[in-house]
Amino acid sequence: MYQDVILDHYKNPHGRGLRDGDAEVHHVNPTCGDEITLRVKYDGTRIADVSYEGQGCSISQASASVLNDLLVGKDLTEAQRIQETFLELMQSKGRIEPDDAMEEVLEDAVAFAGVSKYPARVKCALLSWMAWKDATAQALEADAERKTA
Amino acid sequence: MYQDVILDHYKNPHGRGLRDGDAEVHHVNPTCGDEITLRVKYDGTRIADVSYEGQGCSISQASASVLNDLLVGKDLTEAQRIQETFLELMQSKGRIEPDDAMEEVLEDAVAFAGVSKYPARVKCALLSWMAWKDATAQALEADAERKTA
Amino acid sequence: MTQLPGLLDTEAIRKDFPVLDRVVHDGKKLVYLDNAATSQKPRQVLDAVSEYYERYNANVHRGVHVLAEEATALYEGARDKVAEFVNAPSRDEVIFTKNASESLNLVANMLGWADEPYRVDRDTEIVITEMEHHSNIVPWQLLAQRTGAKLKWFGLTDDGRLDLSNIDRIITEKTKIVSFVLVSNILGTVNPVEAIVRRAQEVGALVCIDASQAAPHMPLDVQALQADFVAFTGHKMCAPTGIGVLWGRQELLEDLPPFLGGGEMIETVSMHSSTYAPAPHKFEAGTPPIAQAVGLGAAIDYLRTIGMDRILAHEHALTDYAVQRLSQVPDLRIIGPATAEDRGAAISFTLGDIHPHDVGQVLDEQGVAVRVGHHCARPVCLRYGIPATTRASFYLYSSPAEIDALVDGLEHVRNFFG
Amino acid sequence: MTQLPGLLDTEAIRKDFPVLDRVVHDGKKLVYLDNAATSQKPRQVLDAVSEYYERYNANVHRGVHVLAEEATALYEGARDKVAEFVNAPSRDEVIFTKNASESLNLVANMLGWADEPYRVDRDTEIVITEMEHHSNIVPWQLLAQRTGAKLKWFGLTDDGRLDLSNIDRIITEKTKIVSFVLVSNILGTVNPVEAIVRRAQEVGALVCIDASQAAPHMPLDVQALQADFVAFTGHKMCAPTGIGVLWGRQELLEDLPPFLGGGEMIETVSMHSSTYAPAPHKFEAGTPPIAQAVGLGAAIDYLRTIGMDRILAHEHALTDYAVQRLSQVPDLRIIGPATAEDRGAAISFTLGDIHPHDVGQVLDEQGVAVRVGHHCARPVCLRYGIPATTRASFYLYSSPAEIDALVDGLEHVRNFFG
Ligand SMILES: Cc1ncc(COP(=O)(O)O)c(C=O)c1O
Ligand SMILES: Cc1ncc(COP(=O)(O)O)c(C=O)c1O
Repeated sequence: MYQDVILDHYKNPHGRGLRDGDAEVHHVNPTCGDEITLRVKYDGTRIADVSYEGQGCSISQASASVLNDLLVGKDLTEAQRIQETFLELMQSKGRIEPDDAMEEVLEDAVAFAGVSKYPARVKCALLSWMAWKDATAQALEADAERKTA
Repeated sequence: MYQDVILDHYKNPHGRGLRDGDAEVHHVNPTCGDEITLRVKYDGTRIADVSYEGQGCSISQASASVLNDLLVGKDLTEAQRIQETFLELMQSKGRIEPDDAMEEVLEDAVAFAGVSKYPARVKCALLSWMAWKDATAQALEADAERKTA
Repeated sequence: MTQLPGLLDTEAIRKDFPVLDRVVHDGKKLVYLDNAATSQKPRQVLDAVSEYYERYNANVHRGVHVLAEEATALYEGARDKVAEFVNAPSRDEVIFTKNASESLNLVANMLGWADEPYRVDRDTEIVITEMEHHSNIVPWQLLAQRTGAKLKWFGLTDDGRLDLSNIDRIITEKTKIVSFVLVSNILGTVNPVEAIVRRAQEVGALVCIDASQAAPHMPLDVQALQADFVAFTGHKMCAPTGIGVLWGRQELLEDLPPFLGGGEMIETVSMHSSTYAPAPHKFEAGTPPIAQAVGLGAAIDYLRTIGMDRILAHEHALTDYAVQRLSQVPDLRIIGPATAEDRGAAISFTLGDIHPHDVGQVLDEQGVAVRVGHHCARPVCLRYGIPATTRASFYLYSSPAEIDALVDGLEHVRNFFG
Repeated sequence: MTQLPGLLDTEAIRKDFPVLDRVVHDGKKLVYLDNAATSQKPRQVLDAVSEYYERYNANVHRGVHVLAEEATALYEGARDKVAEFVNAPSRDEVIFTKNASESLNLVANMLGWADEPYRVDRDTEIVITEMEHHSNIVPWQLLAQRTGAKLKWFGLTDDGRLDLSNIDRIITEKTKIVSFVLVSNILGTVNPVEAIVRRAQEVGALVCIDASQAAPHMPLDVQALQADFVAFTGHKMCAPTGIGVLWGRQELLEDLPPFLGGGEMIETVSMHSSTYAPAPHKFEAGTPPIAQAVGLGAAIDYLRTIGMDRILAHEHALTDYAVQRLSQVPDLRIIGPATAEDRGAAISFTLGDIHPHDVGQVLDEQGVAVRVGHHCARPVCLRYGIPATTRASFYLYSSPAEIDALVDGLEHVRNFFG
């Protein structure tokens, strides 16, 4: 399961560190204590930044780095499609062999296909993605409130 | 376990019915619902009567009948020795083969030796004997109180 | 041999159950008619349990090593099987307990510690019935004592059915919970779920069903029952001892507080406070009965291969036959419904005034194993003014020949004490 | 091969444990070092359980047929074995539960519902320690929340021991119960029972000891401990899952109220009220884990044949060796006592800042099964400022070669993430 891509991201995480954002969330994986603090910054519907700080295993750390690579600069709808595809892959219990179409969407993240065989580790891989989803929902809500106010 | 002696006592119980007494107790065997109401009547330290009424299985009914036979007319000390010997036999899990000496003490009650192999039934056989012990303790107490009063 | 419509091929089935080959009392073939107390276990279940220990045994959850992952998959797989078996909307609604008694206590305790609108307290009422097993009486008595709530119950008709004539006075706006048995273990009665559930829903009371004598014997569908909780126990349905089930509606399990505290049921713990895992784990403190859950899963596979419909038909045919044959035994009085209609495969009776203990003992000497006593339902004995009953109860491996052996045995009992 | 004084003949012992022959990940021999989570089971225990089901299975108590009498004798015989194993003054002091967690919850609930002088309520205090397993924290947190009692605890020293320096301020006249672990499952620490019991007795507080990690590994004598309650769990001591024990002093068990209500725990039941059976039955509602108790009895026979003293010596030698070898691994920090002195056979550690999940996963790929995480003792991780630990834990079948495999594995982990 430890693909080189994963180890590379773990050792040299992309976009790590907390920067300015529209919303911040803190998520914990109770089974192993992995933690992440994550902020999203939107520019309209475009993701301007995803910044994060956390502690945890190589899988959760590398996954956050890959997320940053994949989502920053994307439009929200596109980002959601990526997130859903990643979720689908991680919940596949090793039964999905990523094809070219999936690789097109997930890029480096297809390296996590092997992790999906290990139920105890799937939550690690999903930690930052769940945090991103949550932070995005909060940012959108805050934005909506601002507009109606 | 159903010796003829037991069946005889069951079908023709001796001394059954409630008569005048110094103390009365009501005992129940919760595992099967056997019940007995038993009275003792003392004449000094001599057992003048043991009368009883109850419902239950052949073992508990026959045992009360045998008790009446054995204890009425005996002196308290002697009765206690009989009760203890019967208790010992019933708790033997079938390991005691009554000898002549025991038969001398227990008479018909040796027929219950076989019952001691059946843990679920031992309590049935002991029901009236425990009731007698309890009633006797109460009678003695009442007597002692009367004397000190 | 007696041929009845709907019978299973018991000769083939019996080969799966090693204990049924036993002889007792110097050569008497065992006739096991004590299935309402506990069932026997097929080879398939024993093998699944042994295989679990011999190849996969590890503590479940949180492990990253192979055995821990495999053991977790087997344990959680058993939960899937139970969910399917009872047609649960979600696998997360299936809680593993140690037996049906724990399941019922769990419900009582959840409600005692719950917030509104579920909380049972001084001004509220609990409804049960007079035919409950002690395990569905005592937890409610304890809850009533400890909260000040009032305990009410449905009485019984002379023919062993629930007397629902005053249902609107028993289940009222004050009622928080109605808990009743689906199939009585002493009377054999199958209760009219719909009428009770309808009235409970009318007043907004929760419904808990004790399905301990139903799950082993008939198709069980928690959605069709429309109950809020359903409890049953593994050992009566071909599974090991040490495992029970509580099914509960998801929203309720989310809202209700935990009962036992400890490992596995938490989300995060500090010395100052803790938060709890989502159901079902919230209600499974400590290392669960892992091998026993695996065994229950195997039992469910076994039962479903034969088919719950076919098991029901088999037992119905046997019960019909047994009721007829028993009615011909002089002085025998059936306690409970007199026909096989709306009736499970447990038949209680008295025999003149021969005490059940004596009936049971003399039957045993002939190899016929029945249960005698109160069957953990003493109020029923009080209701019918009897000290106890003798109970014969059947399962998928029971045969008409065994009922014949019972009837012959009873003849012998009568002669012996006659 | 490494020769250490006091080692058992593990080659012979391992033949009794079928699972130890397993290979994982395409040909890696299983090195099972997760014994603090659960132990493996010897053939002798599996056979006893299978034999129970194949020959004797019936519900216990109250039966007059052969199987019921035999099953009862086996079940109650297991109680005798447990009583002897812990040197209980009376067999009636041994309560069978489903696991140690239930045992500890049972104590907490008894005290919550008790009359004076035992009752835990608003003006009283409960004392635990910072190294408890969640199963000895959460039940007391729940009790404190539900009664208004105050929960206090002993902190830990830097070297993983209880800080008893302020014992007189922590255990006071208000303390009703002191509950603590005999051997920590995360730190390995063996706690000084006498000092705590002495102070508790001074103020008239009850003492409950969590012996889950002691009972499998060393002689246990409840009289010598002078505790009021001792809890442990079968699955960690070669027995099946689904069975635990609570030993309690007879007078207390007589005085304290029941917890779970149901069949078997009653004396007599009417719809209006019930009375309860004497202990231990008062605390065993419903059909007990019969086969699991039989398995626990067989496990005790197995352990006693080898000898608890010799098992202790074996594990002590292994622990000594392991502590030494692990100390030589660069960046490895042992969380807990640094030597084998007053220490059980569970060793937690961190490895640089490689996350325990990664340590465990890479070890697993080499066949070495360890546990990683909080080990249900999160407050310990908080105390030492670490996210989690990797834990290796040994048992009577563990060998020095397995410790070598662990150390080699850790070398590989370091290279992999280095
Ligand atoms: C110290 C300690 N206490 C309590 C427990 C709980 O035991 P169980 O999970 O069997 O209830 C454990 C094991 O997990 C333990 O190690
Ligand atoms: C109707 C009913 N409810 C509850 C129970 C309790 O089941 P258990 O003893 O497995 O807890 C039984 C069985 O004894 C039963 O027949």
